[in-house]
Amino acid sequence: QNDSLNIAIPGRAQTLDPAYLQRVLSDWPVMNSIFNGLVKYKPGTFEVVPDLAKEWEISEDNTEIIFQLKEGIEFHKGYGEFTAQDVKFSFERIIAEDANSPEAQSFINLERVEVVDQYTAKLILSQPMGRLFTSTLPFNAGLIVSKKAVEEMGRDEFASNPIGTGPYVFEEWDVNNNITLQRNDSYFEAGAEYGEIVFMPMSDPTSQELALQSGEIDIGQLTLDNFDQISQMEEFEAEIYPDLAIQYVAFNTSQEPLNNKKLREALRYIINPEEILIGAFAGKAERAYSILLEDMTGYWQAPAFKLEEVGEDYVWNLLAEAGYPKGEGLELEYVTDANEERRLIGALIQDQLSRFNIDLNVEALEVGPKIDRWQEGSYDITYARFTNTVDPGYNFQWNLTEQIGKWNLFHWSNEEYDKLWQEAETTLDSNLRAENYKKMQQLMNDDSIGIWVTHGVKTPAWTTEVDPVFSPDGVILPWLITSSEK
Amino acid sequence: MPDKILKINDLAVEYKNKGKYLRVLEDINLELENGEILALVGESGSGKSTLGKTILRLLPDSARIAEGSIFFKGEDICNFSEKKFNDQIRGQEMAMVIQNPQNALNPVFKVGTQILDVLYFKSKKQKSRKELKKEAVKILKKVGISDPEYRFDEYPHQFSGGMKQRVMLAMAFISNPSLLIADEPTTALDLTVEAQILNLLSNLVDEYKISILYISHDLGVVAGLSDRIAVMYAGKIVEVAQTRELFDHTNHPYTEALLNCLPDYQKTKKLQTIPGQVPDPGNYPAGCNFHPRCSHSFDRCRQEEPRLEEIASNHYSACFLNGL
Amino acid sequence: MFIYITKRLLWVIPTILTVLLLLFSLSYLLPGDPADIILGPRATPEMAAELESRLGLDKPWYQSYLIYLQNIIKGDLGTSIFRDRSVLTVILDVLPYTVILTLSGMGLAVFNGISIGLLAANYNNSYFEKFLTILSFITASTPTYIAGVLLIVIFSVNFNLIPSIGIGDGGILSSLRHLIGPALALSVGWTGYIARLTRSSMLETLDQEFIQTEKSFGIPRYYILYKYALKKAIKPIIAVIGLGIGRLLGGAVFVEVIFNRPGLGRLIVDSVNERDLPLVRGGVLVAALLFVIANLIADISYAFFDPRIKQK
Amino acid sequence: MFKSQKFFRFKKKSIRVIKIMKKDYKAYLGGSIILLILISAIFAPLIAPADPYKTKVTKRLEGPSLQNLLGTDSLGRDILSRLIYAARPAVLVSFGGIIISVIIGIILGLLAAYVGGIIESIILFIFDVIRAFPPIILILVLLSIIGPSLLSVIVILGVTIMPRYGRVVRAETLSEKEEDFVEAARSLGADNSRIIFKHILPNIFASVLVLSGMDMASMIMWEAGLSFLGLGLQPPLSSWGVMLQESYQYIQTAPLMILWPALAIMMTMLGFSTFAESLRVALNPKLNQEV
Amino acid sequence: MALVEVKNLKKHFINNDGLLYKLAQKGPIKVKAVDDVSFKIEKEDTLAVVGESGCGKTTVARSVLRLIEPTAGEILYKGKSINDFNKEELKAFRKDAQMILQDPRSSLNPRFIVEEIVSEPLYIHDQIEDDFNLLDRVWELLDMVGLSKRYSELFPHELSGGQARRVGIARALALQPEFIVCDEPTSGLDISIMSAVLNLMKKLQQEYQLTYLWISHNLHEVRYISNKVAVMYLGKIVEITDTTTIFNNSVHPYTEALFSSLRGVNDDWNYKEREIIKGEVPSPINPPSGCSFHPRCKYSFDKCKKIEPELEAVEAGHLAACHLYN
Ligand SMILES: Nc1ncnc2c1ncn2[C@@H]1O[C@H](COP(=O)(O)OP(=O)(O)OP(=O)(O)O)[C@@H](O)[C@H]1O
Ligand SMILES: Nc1ncnc2c1ncn2[C@@H]1O[C@H](COP(=O)(O)OP(=O)(O)OP(=O)(O)O)[C@@H](O)[C@H]1O
Ligand SMILES: [Mg+2]
Ligand SMILES: [Mg+2]
Repeated sequence: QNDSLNIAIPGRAQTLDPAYLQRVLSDWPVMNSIFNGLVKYKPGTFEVVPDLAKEWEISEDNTEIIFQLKEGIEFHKGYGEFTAQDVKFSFERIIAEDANSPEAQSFINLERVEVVDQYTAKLILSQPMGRLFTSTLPFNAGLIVSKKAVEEMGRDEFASNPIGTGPYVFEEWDVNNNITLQRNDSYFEAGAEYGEIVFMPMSDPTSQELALQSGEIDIGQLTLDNFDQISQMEEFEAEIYPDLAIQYVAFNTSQEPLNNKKLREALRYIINPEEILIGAFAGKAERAYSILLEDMTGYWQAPAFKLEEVGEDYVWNLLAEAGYPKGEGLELEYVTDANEERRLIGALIQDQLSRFNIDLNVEALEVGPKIDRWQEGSYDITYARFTNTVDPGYNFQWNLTEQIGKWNLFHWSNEEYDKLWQEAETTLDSNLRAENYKKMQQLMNDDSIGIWVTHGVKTPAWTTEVDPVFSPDGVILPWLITSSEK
Repeated sequence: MPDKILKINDLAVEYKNKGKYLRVLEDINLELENGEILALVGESGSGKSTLGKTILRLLPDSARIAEGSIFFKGEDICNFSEKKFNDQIRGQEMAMVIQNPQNALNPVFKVGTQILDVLYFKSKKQKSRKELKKEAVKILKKVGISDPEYRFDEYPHQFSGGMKQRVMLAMAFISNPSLLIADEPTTALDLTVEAQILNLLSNLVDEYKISILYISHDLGVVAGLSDRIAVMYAGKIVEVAQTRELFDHTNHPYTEALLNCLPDYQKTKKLQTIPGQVPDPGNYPAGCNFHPRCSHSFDRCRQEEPRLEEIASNHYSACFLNGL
Repeated sequence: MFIYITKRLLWVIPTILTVLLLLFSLSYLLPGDPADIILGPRATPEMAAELESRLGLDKPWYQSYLIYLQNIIKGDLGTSIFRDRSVLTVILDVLPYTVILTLSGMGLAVFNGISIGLLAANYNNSYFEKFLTILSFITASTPTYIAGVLLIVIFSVNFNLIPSIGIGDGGILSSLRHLIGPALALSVGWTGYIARLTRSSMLETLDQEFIQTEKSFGIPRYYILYKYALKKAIKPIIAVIGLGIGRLLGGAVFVEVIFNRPGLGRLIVDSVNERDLPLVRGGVLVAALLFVIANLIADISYAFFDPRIKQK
Repeated sequence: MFKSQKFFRFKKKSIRVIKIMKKDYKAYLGGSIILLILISAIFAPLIAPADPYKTKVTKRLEGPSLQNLLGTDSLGRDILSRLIYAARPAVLVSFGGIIISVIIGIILGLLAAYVGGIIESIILFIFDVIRAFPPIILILVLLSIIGPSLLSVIVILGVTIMPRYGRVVRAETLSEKEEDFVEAARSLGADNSRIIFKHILPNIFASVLVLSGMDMASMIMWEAGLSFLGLGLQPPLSSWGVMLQESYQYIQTAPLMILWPALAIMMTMLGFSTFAESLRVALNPKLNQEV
Repeated sequence: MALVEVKNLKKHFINNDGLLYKLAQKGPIKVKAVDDVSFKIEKEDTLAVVGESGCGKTTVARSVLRLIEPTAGEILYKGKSINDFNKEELKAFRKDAQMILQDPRSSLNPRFIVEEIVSEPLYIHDQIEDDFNLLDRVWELLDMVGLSKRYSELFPHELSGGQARRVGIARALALQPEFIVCDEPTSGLDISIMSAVLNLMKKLQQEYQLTYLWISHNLHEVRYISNKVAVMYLGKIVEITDTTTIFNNSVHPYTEALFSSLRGVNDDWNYKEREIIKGEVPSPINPPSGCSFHPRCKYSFDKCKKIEPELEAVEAGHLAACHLYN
């Protein structure tokens, strides 16, 4: 039967309970097919449009939001009609004391949800929340679960037996970690075309590529190097999307020798991200100049720091000023993951530094030890990729002082940065927010704490028999896939 | 064909060793009458086992027959194909009891299985193993194994050396060959057990009327058993005669030396030895192989090889002294 | 025989207990704070605390060890951190795939290896034998991951003959098609090893005196080769097969990774990387048990081929 | 020292072994491969046509050319040079690992066989526990604990393989101890150390040597396998396994690239195992006549 | 004073396969390899021990040289118990008393060349001044046993059985011992070589005043070499006396059977009519009750089945263990 679609996801899904999403790349496309939120991103954009909510009103002081809900929407598998009770339940379970939900941060200022009537819910905030409509409600934290189902099954069971209102109904999660979904025939909007979707975890892009070619899957990712070759084939189509994430080189500013700003400035010229883009991304990824994508609120483009532009002597001078006239005697510790791409980047940076007589000891560690080292701060340089959301507040939080010893890989503390972030968090004024984020980026740039390398790319590819739709960062929207034959 | 069951003409056998062929048997001429026990004696390494194995084609791949022919019941069996030889000769017309009883039975099969397989292939797969079992049990009893039905299901390691030897003999007699080659069947056994086995053997031969080529290095042992004795030295047969004739009118100096150095319990004087050493194959001296150790040797012995000649009726010897 | 088996069994118990202790101490030995690795940057302190109590990191080690042992005796291997299911069911889910893969890979290796070995022994000292010997050396020198990659490059990418990954859609035919590549890859190295072993063992056996006896009584060559000699020669091969099966049940990691198949080995590797400690412990325990059992069975069947032990 | 009778005997025996191996095609095959690898490892800087660490991203993934005989990898590094340099970790891992396991194995094995009793049980027990883990899993877990580096790979591989030697040494010592010639030596008044070092060890050593030849092959395999799983050596050190892993994603774009490290691994394993086999025959005074 | 005196020697091998095995088998399997054996050897005497395979001859030999610890009994060498020897005394004893092992080849280390084998005792007892004299000494020893210099370079497997045997003898002679235990030194040898070995041993005995404990089952040889004979059956001595007496006036039925299987080429002998002895050798694990020979003895009567006969004097210097004579 042609009525079934196989889609590769980059790893085993961890949980299907939206309140506990762990790995965006694998969990999110599945959840997104099963659940709806009050609002959603309009397909193909990051614009927020109604979903389960018909409309909403925001109070003057930005602390009360009243949602009018659509009527007559049924949960899957006979779990009853969707009402304001479910909204209250879905959000309050996240902020409950004993919930331990990683999304608590997303609803940080939510006090409670009031059920006004069956089809009206009111969110009451203690302070205005900047990211509520940008990343909280349209993303996983905002997905509505069936109160009845969660209460009946309990949290653990629900994680592998999700009940939502979405276009697809959860069917099975098998040994091979394949997740099978069936079309929801009584979906409140136009139903999906394909009757069944199977999400298959394939951690290795090469495997996905091979699987695509052998017909095992219909939609998957390509390796960057084969992108051109395969996308030119008749049977396949492919596209490159910029990722939301940010990949960067981080300098440890808290210890010798990189607590020396001059040295960091020199390194910014020596390390050439363009070469990384070619060597590790086959030239397919774009250079990043900010944590944010170009069209996002608060984007500020950092200078490129090109060696060609200033000339080698300028860098030698910087080195000399930093106390390493010939670069010699400088030995730096570089910590990275064991995975192959990261090792390549390590080797590349190593070679780049060696042109200035700087020794770089590359230590490719397993995740565990790597995170240990990160948190201890026992390294000089590292390379990291952080998943981002549409809301800048989320993306900028890792560089706060309080994150030192956790996820602040620069081990960098700046009071002003912290203040600006806090201010932006509690306003809905997007101009103010944009202003603050720009300032924060300048602060980082002034201190030369690292180099933004790229946002990375997603390279979805599909057989010409299907016609998929993706979000702007290249995440598949399964229920919108159509068959291209018809 | 009348009485001759086996006739070997000018046989020469070579082993390949370090890329070279070494001749270990040369000029072997031997006949065996129907119903006769011929003993083949000689020092270790003189080629006795090789001769026995040559007849039954049991030589390793590294060996080859360089010259000569072997006639069995008038047919040249050297020309038989491997399959024909296996189907018609081995286990049918001829069988061999190999040198070392300790290792003569396959340790991982029941003794019974091994006996039955012999019978099964002897019957050309016509009879079922069940029918054959009766026959086997009967003969096991005959060779003096008590409780054969029970013993049938035991493994070789549960048998003593003497019993294994009996099983081997039983297998030999079961396959009812016209010619049995027994290669030192008693060397590894005690005196008393050896005597038992020889007693058994001579009684069975009487009953089954078969010819035996009995290989041994002990003249004393074969004295009472054989009809005729062939003495080998360094790959050649040096003397053949009727048993009593050989002892009473020893002709060849080697046979004489051998008999001399037999420690005889009736004598206690200093023992005779043969000076020098058995030459290695490939290193045989020119002329008569025995001349370096022979007290009678003269010039001719160093140059020519003596041939086996009849010196009295049915008494052959290869020595130039006879021509003098 | 009975005593022999009991003795072997009793010897296993302390081994397994020690394995358990080692596994238990993993949570103290593995570097990195489990909470961080497992939960990632999105973790809250409450989650970390909950996780620590789930991993027993909040009690003194001997207390947790005792609890751990008690649970194991009850058959409770704990709950996987990521899969929200009991470790036992997670393992039991993948186990059939591992078993099928191991058995078919080993089966292929045994069949091919013994055939090559027998042929080589049969045609000893010929050029054909030299060819077979070199062949078995080469196959023995091909690690599974290389065999797997080459199989994929040649048969999946270039000729598209066999599927490269996965386990198929559950139908028998498709499952079999998906088994070809992995089983072949798995079998290559063992084929060469078994072939070499068979050859030398057969040659040694064929050199023994009882073979002469059998020959001299007119037992046909094929019968000597395949019944008499093989049974004697097979002993060391059995041991190797047992060892191989035992090793592969938990150790077919490469093939499982390359061909993207579920399996015990891969499960363990994944869970080590994810620091899913209950799953690591459970998986390694099962792998160790399987290894011990496979070896035990090999030992017993080994005894079956040696009447001396059999009769004890 | 070179004039002593002992040295003459040693020389005589060695010449004998060499003579026998000279007639064995396996010795040539294995010997030349091992030699090639040793030369590559020792003289890598002299032989390698380019700097193996020198990146040039504009020249990535090129096929064989006069400049880069085997082509370039994804960072534009010369594959041939990397292949040659990678012989170093291969040699270090195989020899280092084997030395560790042989030494520990012999000590424990002899101890078990000679002391017996509770010590023997404990030693056997250690062996059993180590063997109860599938090796790849054991190596993996240990590596996660210690952290990957050349040294830890060597030590872990050594320890993982060690029980094989311990068991072989123990078993052979036990049977060797019962041999007549050992009894003869004892009746001549030889003490334990003489019996162990002059009689038992030399007789066992051949099997240990041969076994280690084969295990050196598997060490290389394990190291490469670990690197293939991303747990082997640290950059810039590259091993054949690392290269294998790096080229895996280019099997379609540049299939030749994966072939080179694969061949290197297979060849090395072939070399060690054929040489070990040939040595096995040559070292056994009883087996070596036919050759 | 006798050179060697063995008093009530017992050696029981216990086949002990661990605790479990014991439980299941209701006790370990005991092999009474040697069960209460006593004899004396005077200086320059040769005592021959004869008997079937497995009757315990080698075990006696090994006990006499303290290669195994006896289960019970005492062995005196020059009047001192060898089991009480301290380290130096033991080393001196090892120098004085040598053994020629039963299996010529396996008693030679397969990885040693002859030179190493023969010189080993010299190394052990520090009798080497320099390496090149050593080789002369090795050649001298080889020469004594009739082997040329060439053999010093060979490996054991390159030697014939007779040559290997002689190497073993050369090694035993290297330290100029007083007492040699010869365990079937001629088994497996060709007749002419066997004669040579026997001549050699006799010559050496005369030249160096050696004392032999000579184990054999070849009666021809025993007659030639020894002046006293002990006959063993299933771990016990059943008859012991002078060589001439035993060949002419043996009393024990087993001795009789054994010696009647002896024949020379000139005896009128026909195997068809001779059945020497019935039955198989019983196992030492489950020896028969009473006299262990009774199941095969043609004279056996009731008492034999129940009571074990003691070794008692039949006449002066002639002991036998048989109810027929006591
Ligand atoms: N497979 C073989 N390859 C090479 N030479 C061999 C082989 N078998 C035997 N020989 C040599 O052939 C010669 C004759 O050996 P054979 O076994 O026939 O002697 P034999 O008279 O039976 O001796 P024994 O009494 O010791 O059994 C010996 O010198 C022996 O070394
Ligand atoms: N180490 C041992 N462990 C157990 N049983 C033994 C041991 N050594 C010998 N025996 C047993 O003791 C008995 C006597 O053995 P021994 O070797 O002394 O016999 P033998 O008279 O020398 O025989 P042969 O003439 O065959 O050499 C035999 O039953 C043998 O199986
Ligand atoms: Mg022979
Ligand atoms: Mg003995």
